[in-house]
Amino acid sequence: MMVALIVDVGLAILILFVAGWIVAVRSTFAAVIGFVVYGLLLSLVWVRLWAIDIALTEAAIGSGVTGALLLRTLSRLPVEHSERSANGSFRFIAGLFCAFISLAIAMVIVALPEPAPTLAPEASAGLPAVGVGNPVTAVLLSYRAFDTFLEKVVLVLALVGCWSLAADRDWGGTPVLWRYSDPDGVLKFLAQTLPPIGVLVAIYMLWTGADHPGGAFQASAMLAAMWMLTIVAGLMRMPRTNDDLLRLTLVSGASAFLLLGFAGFGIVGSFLAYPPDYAKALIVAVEIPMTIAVAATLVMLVAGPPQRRDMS
Amino acid sequence: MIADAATSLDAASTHGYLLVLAIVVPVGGVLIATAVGGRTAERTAFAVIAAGLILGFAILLDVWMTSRPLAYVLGNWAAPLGITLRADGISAVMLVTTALIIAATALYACADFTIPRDGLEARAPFVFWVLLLAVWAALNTVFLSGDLFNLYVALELLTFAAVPLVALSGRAEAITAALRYLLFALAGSIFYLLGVALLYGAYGTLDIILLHQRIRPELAVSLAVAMMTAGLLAKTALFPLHFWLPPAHAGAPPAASAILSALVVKGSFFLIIRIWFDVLPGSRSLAAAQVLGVMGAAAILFGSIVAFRQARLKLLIAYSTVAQIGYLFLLFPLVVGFEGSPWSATAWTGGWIQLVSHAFAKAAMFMAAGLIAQALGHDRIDDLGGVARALPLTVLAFAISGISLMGVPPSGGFVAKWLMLSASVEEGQWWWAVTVVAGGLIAGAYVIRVMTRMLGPRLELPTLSVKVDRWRQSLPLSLAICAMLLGLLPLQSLELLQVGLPHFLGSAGR
Amino acid sequence: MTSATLFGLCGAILIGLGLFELITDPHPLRKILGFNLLGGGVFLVLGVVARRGAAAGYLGDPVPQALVITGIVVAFSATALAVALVVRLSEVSGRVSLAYASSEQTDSDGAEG
Amino acid sequence: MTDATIVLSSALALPGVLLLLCLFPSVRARMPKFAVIAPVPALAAAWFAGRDPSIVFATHFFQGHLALDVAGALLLAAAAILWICAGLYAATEMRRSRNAGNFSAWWLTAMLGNFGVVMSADIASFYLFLAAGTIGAYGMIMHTMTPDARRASVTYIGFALAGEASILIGLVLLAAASPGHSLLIRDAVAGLSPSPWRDLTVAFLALGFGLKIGLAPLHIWMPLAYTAAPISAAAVLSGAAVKAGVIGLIRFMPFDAGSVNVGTGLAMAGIVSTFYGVAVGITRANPKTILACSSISQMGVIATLIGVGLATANAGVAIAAAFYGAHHVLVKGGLFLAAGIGVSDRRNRWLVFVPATVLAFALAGLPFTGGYLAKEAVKPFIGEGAFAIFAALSAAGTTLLMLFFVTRLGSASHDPRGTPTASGLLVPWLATAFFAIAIPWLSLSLTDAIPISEVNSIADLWSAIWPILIGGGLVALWLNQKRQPREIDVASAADIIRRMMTICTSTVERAEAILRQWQAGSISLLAVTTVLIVIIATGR
Repeated sequence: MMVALIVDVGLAILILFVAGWIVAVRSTFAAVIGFVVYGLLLSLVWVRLWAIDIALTEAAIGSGVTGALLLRTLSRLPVEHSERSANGSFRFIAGLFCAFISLAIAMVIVALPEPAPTLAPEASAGLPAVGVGNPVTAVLLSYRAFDTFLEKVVLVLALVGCWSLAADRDWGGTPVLWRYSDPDGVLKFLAQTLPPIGVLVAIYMLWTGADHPGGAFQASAMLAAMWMLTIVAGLMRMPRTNDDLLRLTLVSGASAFLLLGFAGFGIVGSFLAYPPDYAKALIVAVEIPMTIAVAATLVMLVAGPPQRRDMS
Repeated sequence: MIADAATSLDAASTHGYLLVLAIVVPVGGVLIATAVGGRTAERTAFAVIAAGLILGFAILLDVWMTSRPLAYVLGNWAAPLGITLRADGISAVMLVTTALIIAATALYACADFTIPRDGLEARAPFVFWVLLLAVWAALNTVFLSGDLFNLYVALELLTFAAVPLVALSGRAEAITAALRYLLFALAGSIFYLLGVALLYGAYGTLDIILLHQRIRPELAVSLAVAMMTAGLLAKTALFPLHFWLPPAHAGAPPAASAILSALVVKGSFFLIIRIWFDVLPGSRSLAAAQVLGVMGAAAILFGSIVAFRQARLKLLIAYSTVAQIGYLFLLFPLVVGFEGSPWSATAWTGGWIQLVSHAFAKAAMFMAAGLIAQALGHDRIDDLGGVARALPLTVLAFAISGISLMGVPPSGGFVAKWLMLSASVEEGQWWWAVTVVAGGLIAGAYVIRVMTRMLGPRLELPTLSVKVDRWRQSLPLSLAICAMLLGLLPLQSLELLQVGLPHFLGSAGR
Repeated sequence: MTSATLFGLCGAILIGLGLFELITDPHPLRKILGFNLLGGGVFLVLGVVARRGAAAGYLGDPVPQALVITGIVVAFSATALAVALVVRLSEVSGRVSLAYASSEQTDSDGAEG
Repeated sequence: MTDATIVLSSALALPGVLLLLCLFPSVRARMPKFAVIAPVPALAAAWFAGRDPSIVFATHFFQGHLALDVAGALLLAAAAILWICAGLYAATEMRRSRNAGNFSAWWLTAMLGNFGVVMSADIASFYLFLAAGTIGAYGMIMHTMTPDARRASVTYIGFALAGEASILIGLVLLAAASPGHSLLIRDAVAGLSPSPWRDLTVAFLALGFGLKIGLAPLHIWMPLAYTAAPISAAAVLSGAAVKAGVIGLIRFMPFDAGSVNVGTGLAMAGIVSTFYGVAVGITRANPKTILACSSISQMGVIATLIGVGLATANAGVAIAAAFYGAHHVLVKGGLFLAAGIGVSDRRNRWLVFVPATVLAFALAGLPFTGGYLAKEAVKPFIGEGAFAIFAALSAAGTTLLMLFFVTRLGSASHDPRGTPTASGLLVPWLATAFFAIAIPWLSLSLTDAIPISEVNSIADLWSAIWPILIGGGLVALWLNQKRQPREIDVASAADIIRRMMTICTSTVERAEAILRQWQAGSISLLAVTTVLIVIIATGR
């Protein structure tokens, strides 16, 4: 027990150190690298908090895809070092306020009620009706499916917002993911060998997510990574943003939810309710388009607004 | 159990499915418009608007007739595990207001964002129609959701729909404004989320009614409420957190400005009201309500004066929004601490009329300003001479909206101010009355400054760069007339605004 | 002190650090990093709430865990949109700054299309 | 009762309907002619109410209430006649104007406001029509859009809105004290006496209405506005519209309970205005400006009257003030029309100069004119005791100012070409002049609600005549004086206010330049959060 606590203390100190470094370091590139490390450390914390689902999501999306996005962005921005605002008193006052807010939160965390209120028993009691074994999946896809549904819409909107920043003449063009010259063919090799494995892992994650940690998001991130790899290696082409299939794929996750919701209206008499006998099947049926849609959205978000000059 | 109390309250609604449809129909519109694109985006938008108007009025009618809130338990999972949608009086009113303004904006935007007949999709129209529906979906979720985390997702949905609208013109200032808006709004929503986390940590539920039953005055609640309120204030752009609003609202295309100023800022305000009056009536702080009132009063005076000094019409209107938001926050000191007195109900009604009439008037003003800018090719106030002759209906719309903003009868603005003034006088808080009156005077100054220019002669012959249709001019006019008609509503009908509130308000003083 | 409380305090400090970065660093990309630090802190607070709610044979309350997963995806979406804005800003104006150009008041092409 | 509803509502409905018709450009162009008939139902309503001394009470569309008592009927009748005559004048005056239709829209708005204010029986309607009148007046003053007109209109609306803000506070306080939250004016005023805020309420109302009638030192807008407005507009504004303030004082001052402090203050301001108007007026060259200054003076007399009534809790002043005001409606309106026509045409010497001189003397209270009756009506309140001197001096001052006006009328508008004046201008003027003399007598014969002793003793006549003689002598002295005193720029005060406002607003704008930065905005977020945390956590 004591050892575990010491490990945790070390982990916490490490995270705070990395976070402090991100704030303090002058080079934005270094800060982004620091952020990827921060994300990985954070997923370790999630493991320590026995939240494996979150750990996987954090590693895949919070650290992985976000890191890729930020690095991709850095390559598009003019090189400039973060110029520190000369106003030291401003930073001092801001620091004081931030410290106060941290302190207040810390005080509340220490004083959280004991025993802690929890919905775990209710979530557990509801599992048979949902037909899955992983309570987090049950929350995401049944109890609070409406959140997940709206969150899919959020992803679509973020992408529309991102595309809206294209120049008018570039509308409908193809986003550019990465420019990588690959003289040795290593990347190409990886891109040929890894994706089949990755897709299999994704399918496994999706399937196992019903009963064990893992699930749609993690599978999406894996699929997205594989897709990006093949595109960067030049094995697949980035789709045009006005491609009908792409558009359909992007909205398929939220649309599947919508259809399921209306099916619940018709069959069970309640929006987003599952008929008890087919609950698990329906959940998996929704997760498949959802995974593909999220994967496609992630890739397109990392790639950014469409451009015309790379039509070839 | 307590949970049973909540579910029994929710179970009785037979028309609860309307609430789901009110959210899901616009969302479906977003998905179809995104998937198919092209001219379908616009057509989808109009189909959704027709349906949305019907839904809005149906919900309003139901709540009005039954004098009971509507509720719907999603997926048959009752709170605390699941999410419940609820429509009380203020939700119903906001739903209808939103539907009307979105409909008018869509008709107005047809000319600006029409998709060419060749069917080739263009950037601005596609983005506009998708995001218009998205704003609507998000707002309806904000008005209907009974779950604090679901509300967080709705808030983010709203932000993600609103920010690209700001940047739609693609100019550097617009993008800067959008980025500032996004970053500040994100800070705001993360503050809100922190509050949600703390409340869940303390009480193990996210449902508003359950929280209301369980909440006790303690440190976690104080911190949560403070963080949530501050975060939402940032999104509502209450002085001094308003810095992002004027460039964002002035830099957006006129149809988008109308939506942003009239509706989007009201979304986060609505949520503050939810938290203060639905989640924690018992443990509200009088002093904090006064602080909100002081910020509101400062917003009124400061925003109005800065609006008066603007050289550009759209910036003037945007700063006027900063000022008008201030009035909404007078509701806190006028209601909190006076529960049970009839005057708290008066102030409550006044605050909501202010919100709705400002929504109509401000949408009309931005549309009118858009038409003027389109016709003249600029929106410099000093060079507006002759506009009245070229665009009489537009100028009339601006004038009527201005009358409502000034609080001159007959208008919603006047009734709102009258009720707020009465409440503050009766409660002995005369300082709010002084602010309201002074704000009306300065509003008069900036409205008249613009009107004098508009009615004035033009030095050179009017050269309209674009001809503006009469029917298009009639859209801002009809919204302005809505703002005016609010001033003629019989006050009895406004008891609708109190449907579903915890019974802390006394009967309206009359 | 339990691990949960420890990480909760860690989250509180992360919130402060992230907020500080978001507010004081003039570079928009660094602000976005600050927002993500801040978000990580808030998620950690939720995670601690989840861990403390361990019951019914689970090592954590699944509801807040699910909220964190949704939150991470939403935060990613926000990051993607913000980043796209930063890139576009640098393309259009050649600079990466939140400050307004001083010519803001005087530019004359105010008409919207 | 339904008859009353129809009659009173139609008085507002006709101008309202015509105003709505202004939305159609083709109708709007012809509106100056149609607008002439708009006041006819109001005249009928006044007749209807005047014949029946009981209060006529009606409900209008939006739960508002209309009522017309004798005081209201007097003012309404005079105002309606003036609106008709000035409307005829305007139809000719606006013939050449390119946007005569817009002028008519403002005209009808102001008319609607004017009639509505007189007939409103509840607080909300009253405020509504007051605002309508202000907006209409603003538009009419602005009509020519010359730099002067623009400055005058902005000054006018600034003062008017300030006045209405003061009235609004007063009305809110009044409504707060009203028993059973009745919004009826008479209930609210009756319920005022036990209110702890009585003096405050009355003071706000008196301040606002005082501003509306141009009491010194709140008169700055008046000469500017009446000088800049077109003739017909100046006539109705100075004659009819300004009476909104008078009817406001009559309706809202709690004469039964009285208020010594406010009454004294109002009377003092009235006395100052009475003489200040004369003193400023005789330094002016423009006949319109002189008439505006005369209005300040005459409204001063009414304010003095009402102030005395309020201080002594004497409700009788209401009807006297209305009678005095009704006379002023027509005389002042008529004189503005005369100033517009001028005496350039030979024919005009007889048709303008002579009646104008008669009206001038009537204002001073010359026996056998309507003005004599007006002076008689107010005499019981401000014509006896110490006030006798005030009454005499004010009559002398009025004579001085009005004779000065007549001489300016002769010299100012000298047009060598002598183009004949259109009968479309002359007829309305002569009609107004006739009614100005006749209406007080007519109304006296129609109703016995006006307490004026019918017997005119020689002593009474003499007391009315000697101040006029003094005034005549003074004007002779004044005109013989070679060196005219330098004009005091009444607008300079407005300019000073404007400059101070500019300093204030630019300071605020500089603050905004700071707040607009990300740093200031975001640190505000931290500060607001911190304040809220501390306050909510400690305030439980």
